[in-house]
Amino acid sequence: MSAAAAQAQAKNYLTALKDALHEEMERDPNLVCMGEDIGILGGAFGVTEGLLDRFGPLRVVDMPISESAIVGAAIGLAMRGKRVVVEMQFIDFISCGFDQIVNNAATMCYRSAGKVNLPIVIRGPSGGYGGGGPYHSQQNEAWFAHSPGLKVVCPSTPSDAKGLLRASIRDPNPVVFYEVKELYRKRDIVEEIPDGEFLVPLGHATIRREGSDVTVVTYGNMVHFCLKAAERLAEQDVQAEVIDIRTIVPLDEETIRTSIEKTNRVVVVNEASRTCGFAGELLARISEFGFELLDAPPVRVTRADTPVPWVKPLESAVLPSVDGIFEAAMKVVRY
Amino acid sequence: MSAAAAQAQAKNYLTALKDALHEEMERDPNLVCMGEDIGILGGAFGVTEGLLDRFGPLRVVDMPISESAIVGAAIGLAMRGKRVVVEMQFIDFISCGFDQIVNNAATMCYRSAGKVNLPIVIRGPSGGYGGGGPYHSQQNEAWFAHSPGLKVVCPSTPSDAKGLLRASIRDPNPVVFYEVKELYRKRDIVEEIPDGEFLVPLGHATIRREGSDVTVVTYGNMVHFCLKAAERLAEQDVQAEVIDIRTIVPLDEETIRTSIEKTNRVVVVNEASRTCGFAGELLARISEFGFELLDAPPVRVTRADTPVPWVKPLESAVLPSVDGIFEAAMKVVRY
Amino acid sequence: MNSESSVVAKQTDAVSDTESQSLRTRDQLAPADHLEILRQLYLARYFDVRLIKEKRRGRLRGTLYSSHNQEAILVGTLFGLRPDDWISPIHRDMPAFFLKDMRSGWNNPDRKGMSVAEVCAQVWGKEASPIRARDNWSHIGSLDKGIIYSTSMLAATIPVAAGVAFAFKLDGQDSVVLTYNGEGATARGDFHEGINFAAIHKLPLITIIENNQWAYGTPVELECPTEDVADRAKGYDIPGLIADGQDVLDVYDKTMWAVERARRGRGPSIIECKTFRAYGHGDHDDDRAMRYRDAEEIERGRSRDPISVYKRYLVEAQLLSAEEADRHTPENRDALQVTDDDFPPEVIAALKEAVEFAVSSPLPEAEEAFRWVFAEDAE
Amino acid sequence: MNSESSVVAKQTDAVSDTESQSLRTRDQLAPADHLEILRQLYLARYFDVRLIKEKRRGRLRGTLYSSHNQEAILVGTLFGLRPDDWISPIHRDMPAFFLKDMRSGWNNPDRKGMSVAEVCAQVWGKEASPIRARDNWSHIGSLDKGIIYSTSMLAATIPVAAGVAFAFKLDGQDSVVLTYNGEGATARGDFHEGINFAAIHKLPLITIIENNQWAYGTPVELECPTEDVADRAKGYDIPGLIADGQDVLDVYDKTMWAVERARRGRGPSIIECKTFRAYGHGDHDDDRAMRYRDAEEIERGRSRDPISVYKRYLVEAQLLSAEEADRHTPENRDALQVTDDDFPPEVIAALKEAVEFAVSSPLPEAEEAFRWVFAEDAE
Ligand SMILES: Cc1ncc(C[n+]2csc(CCOP(=O)(O)OP(=O)(O)O)c2C)c(N)n1
Ligand SMILES: Cc1ncc(C[n+]2csc(CCOP(=O)(O)OP(=O)(O)O)c2C)c(N)n1
Ligand SMILES: [Mg+2]
Ligand SMILES: [Mg+2]
Repeated sequence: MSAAAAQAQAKNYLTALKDALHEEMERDPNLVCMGEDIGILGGAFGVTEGLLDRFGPLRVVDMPISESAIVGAAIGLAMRGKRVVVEMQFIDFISCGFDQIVNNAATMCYRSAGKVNLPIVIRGPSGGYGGGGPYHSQQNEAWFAHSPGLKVVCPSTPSDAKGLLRASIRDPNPVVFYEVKELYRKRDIVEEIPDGEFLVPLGHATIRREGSDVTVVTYGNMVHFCLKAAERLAEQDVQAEVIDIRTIVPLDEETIRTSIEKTNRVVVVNEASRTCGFAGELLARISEFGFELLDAPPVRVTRADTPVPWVKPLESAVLPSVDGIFEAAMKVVRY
Repeated sequence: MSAAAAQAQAKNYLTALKDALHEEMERDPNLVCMGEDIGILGGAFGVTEGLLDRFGPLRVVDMPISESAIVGAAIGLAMRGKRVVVEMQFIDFISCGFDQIVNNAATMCYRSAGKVNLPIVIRGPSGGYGGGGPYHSQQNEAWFAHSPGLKVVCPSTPSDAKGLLRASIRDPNPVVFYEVKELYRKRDIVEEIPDGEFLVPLGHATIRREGSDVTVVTYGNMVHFCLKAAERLAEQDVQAEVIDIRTIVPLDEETIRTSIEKTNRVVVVNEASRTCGFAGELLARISEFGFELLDAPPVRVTRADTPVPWVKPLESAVLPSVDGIFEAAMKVVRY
Repeated sequence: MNSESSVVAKQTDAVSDTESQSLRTRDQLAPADHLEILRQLYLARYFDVRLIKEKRRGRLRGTLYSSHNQEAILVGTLFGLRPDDWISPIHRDMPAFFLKDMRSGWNNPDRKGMSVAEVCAQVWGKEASPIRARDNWSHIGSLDKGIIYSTSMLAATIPVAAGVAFAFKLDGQDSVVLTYNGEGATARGDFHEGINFAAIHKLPLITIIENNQWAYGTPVELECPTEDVADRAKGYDIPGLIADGQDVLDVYDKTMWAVERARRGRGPSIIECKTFRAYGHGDHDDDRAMRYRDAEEIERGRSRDPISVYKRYLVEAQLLSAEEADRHTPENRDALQVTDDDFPPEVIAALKEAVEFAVSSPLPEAEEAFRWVFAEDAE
Repeated sequence: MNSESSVVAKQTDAVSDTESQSLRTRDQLAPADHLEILRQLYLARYFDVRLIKEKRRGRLRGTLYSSHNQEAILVGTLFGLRPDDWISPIHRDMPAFFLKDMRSGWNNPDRKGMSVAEVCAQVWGKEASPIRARDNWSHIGSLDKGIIYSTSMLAATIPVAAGVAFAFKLDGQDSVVLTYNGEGATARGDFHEGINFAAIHKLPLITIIENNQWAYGTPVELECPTEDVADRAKGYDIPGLIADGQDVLDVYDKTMWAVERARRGRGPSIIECKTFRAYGHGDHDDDRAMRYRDAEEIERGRSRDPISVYKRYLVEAQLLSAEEADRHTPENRDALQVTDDDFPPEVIAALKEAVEFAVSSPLPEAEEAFRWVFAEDAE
């Protein structure tokens, strides 16, 4: 297959991530990947497939089941000039490496007065809807958004997955990178991704759908839910503008503000549990800067304040739905 | 000293906590205390002083430096019908027991469909202003407010310290209990505390100062900052109503709403870093229910989005100040 | 000890050093006990075979972590426990939930183990599950029956089990706690923190390591630096026993030795049961597992089926006739090749009833999803 | 080995088993080396004495975790390192930051250790601190000088050190990493996870355990179940050496043995240095420590001052005359009783200059507080 043909191939979200890793590993001999089952197995979902064969066991390290040591070791490697991509087999297990992330990696630049940069990406599959239960469904980015010194990223499309992962790898700061596992192999979002130095810079939102009646701010899997809700809203002659923030930290407030200046109404949608989730932070910021702009109370659609239960009827009950987003937007528009 | 005399004695915040532990240990033979240096030493700050001598090493357990095992063991004891008070030597070290708290203790009731209750209190000294640096100054309650299944408490006075700790110990749910170490021995807040079955129920805010011009919502050490700011506001003829929420989860929204109905203006003050802190959650809720009530944008005063640096000038720069609260309130009032 | 058990000849120092207590509790087993053990092995195997088939047919949600070929560990560790002892099984141990205290009667409603029906209700995700199917597969428990509820986080249950063991000590009770883990989980901080605490206080905590050579796609050499995983015990000065995980009686003997020691207040032990994972890590991994492990390794690993190892012992010891041994032969065969004819009728009956119950039970109601975040007084 | 070192006679198995390499690297030390070691012991002691006094006078913020009586561990472990080796000291190891690579010349600006002035600037909380005093006391580091920045979380630096060691392996470099921890910190999960990983990959990581018998107010028996803390090594099948922490040359010999082994790719070691904490956990604990430890224990613990132990050796080995040995005698005395007269002039000069620099340096500016949350390109 020629390069041009490869270029033209439509990629799913997972392949986009895999390509990003292969290309960055190729490009930067100082890049190391670490995690459980990433080498011999190629990763629980296959994101790291093929890396071990290509780059060997010193750059693709099958780590023991030791999330804390994995992050800690990544810090040590970064101190010796390496860049490191760490895989959490499920992002839920990040709780086992929590201290190393929030108290060590996150604060290192600050504590060293800028002398130590830790270019570490901690990535892993996240999110519900797959029937994974409390420990295979989390969207726990708020913990890290609340830990100064970390960047937090969550792509919603294959090209963003690739472009944001590459940008995260090249960023000098630790990044927690949420991959949406429900999107890994989703057919209807496959995309042709430009070849070459394709990067999506951190801190830039994108507008997934333009509209004038209500601004819907979201990210990750919820982007697709919101787009579906927007279609249904359009049937009711309500034009929703759907903003995909793409990076949670740093946040592109400007794009949100500009949109609200136009629509004067806002709904925030996020999959995490409600209290102290990032939806709340968005609402707080919008109410700070947008007091004069809003014609209706801002509304958030989130998971209920519960764990994610296993059986389907319960899981569906607590997670956001297209219906719920539709209704929230209608409420805001009708206010 | 007679019982009546003891009753009349003014207690500081620390003694109030110590009394609560002694009285509850005496009252409930199923109560166990665990933590590092809580027995032989009596606790880094002395909160557990005297417990080992009175109740012996099977109920007052000097644990190895193993925060994860401490919380885990507390879960096991609770499964066998014990109540457990766990001390984190500094609340900052709670990160090392994070997984056991958020993924095990917090969710147990839910996962067992209500069959397993875990009456565990995880308590420890928190907060800045003491020059403790990044790891002895944290106010990290938002992580736990974002973890469904945990109650979160932070008293600001000796009587609340005692009454809330007793209520937390008797609560059937896991509670993360933030003690403000700067208040432990603060002279000007000592109080006479009623004897006997004195409890402060969780989920009830209190109004520390009445006022009609602006509502200030806060908790913990910030209550005292806000009261000082309120005095200065009064000099400017601005009457601030200062609400001490006392428990972060569950939140007494009613008291906040009633106050805002009166003042139509609000400032939220919290010591934690800004993004995804509990101040943001308060702002989100207020903007949800209070859209029609507010005559000015809600404002939050928080720590900057940085770790807490060690040297004094830097520490002061990032933490909230009375000045900052005063100015925020003036801005809201003048809007 | 037959020649197949030579793997266990080497024991860590702490064992030989500590006490002279018998390592052959099996000698006290009555002939009926042996037949019961065999029945339990059949039941565990049949349960797994059935789930594999159901899963293939798309009738079950979630991941099946097959216990195939590892059944002797569960039956051998559980058979000698008292009803008041506690356990904490992991993902690969589904049969443990009903095998616990099964000796008190398969259908005895008061026994301190779950019924097969309850376990099936959980697997099928039904309201009748002990946890109303709020969490998946092996994350069930029961305070009444002495079964600790686990999370997914590997080894996180060890400190919890140590806490239960501490409560036994505090209450002056001589019950013990058995906690199960794969060899991979021994790398986690919680493994260390929990066992260290238990060793300091000589708590009655026995950690069963099911060393099936692989942690998902990672071989044991990349999880553990010692020759045997049991060697981890040396770091705590506690016994580290090695059992032939394919030999139910060897597992039984070693367990009983550690249990009796723990009851007498002598503290925790680790028992490494050497075994081999017959299939993929989970059913989703069955195909890939054939690639990251080579065929010969799999062949070798599966070559000592715990049912046939035990049958051979029984026949040699004249506890079973060769004819009886050959009546039902699910052993040494792939799950998909085995049929109902390969199991004794009482085993089939027990599971059939349970599955029927599970299948016909209702799902939990959606409204339940909002309950029990916090304790409800009304309960 | 003099009689005082009898404590080290017992070594864990792994040592005798593994190699025949010399345990007496000291024999290669030149007479000048010995005098340098003595000077470094004096300097470490003088630094601590000075800080204790400054702290008492209220001139310093934060907590002083005195290294008094434990200096031989720092000097003995650091003396034989190469400039390209890395270290990670903990709270009680403040002198380690300037003792590293001090052999390259106390005032050599290119040496791979911090200057005494830099360390003092940190203690005094000044802008000239290597981290501009953004975190407290021992949380300084330097990538140039091979010093890992730690957090407060005990043992959390072990995985980081293992990562540095992995980088050495990856880069084909034979440098080593020395990580320091108290005996109490060995209970933490990170201790296990970090060493387990290092042992699996045979990384050049040497964990020095300063066993001073107490972790704050908790005795070692409640932190560690084994007779010796070094026994933890057995759980990883790595050498667990025991050194007499009061005997700088014993510490030096054991360290060099482990270092050489690590350089040859043979993997990590643990070295337990038996010592005793002379004062409270931190200076705030000095009074209480007299109550939770009894007077006799303290007396016994302090009875073998590392300076006098070393002097006796030097005199016996005729490397120092009795007269020279008696010229400066800060040893065996309470910090507050010791004066400048008790130290050699070069030691006093080194510290005097550093303290003057620190005292006269400016504080960081408040505006800095908002910088460096994230990497700044301009830097
Ligand atoms: C803390 C944590 N990290 C990662 C995982 C993902 N995970 C589930 S099972 C498994 C492998 C377990 O191997 P082992 O302990 O040997 O048990 P086995 O499956 O072989 O029985 C992994 C990595 C997890 N459940 N928990
Ligand atoms: C994870 C964690 N838990 C608790 C503490 C509080 N703490 C600081 S020093 C200390 C005792 C340390 O004892 P040890 O490791 O023996 O070192 P030593 O102080 O005796 O040199 C404790 C409990 C901490 N720093 N980190
Ligand atoms: Mg395994
Ligand atoms: Mg110590």
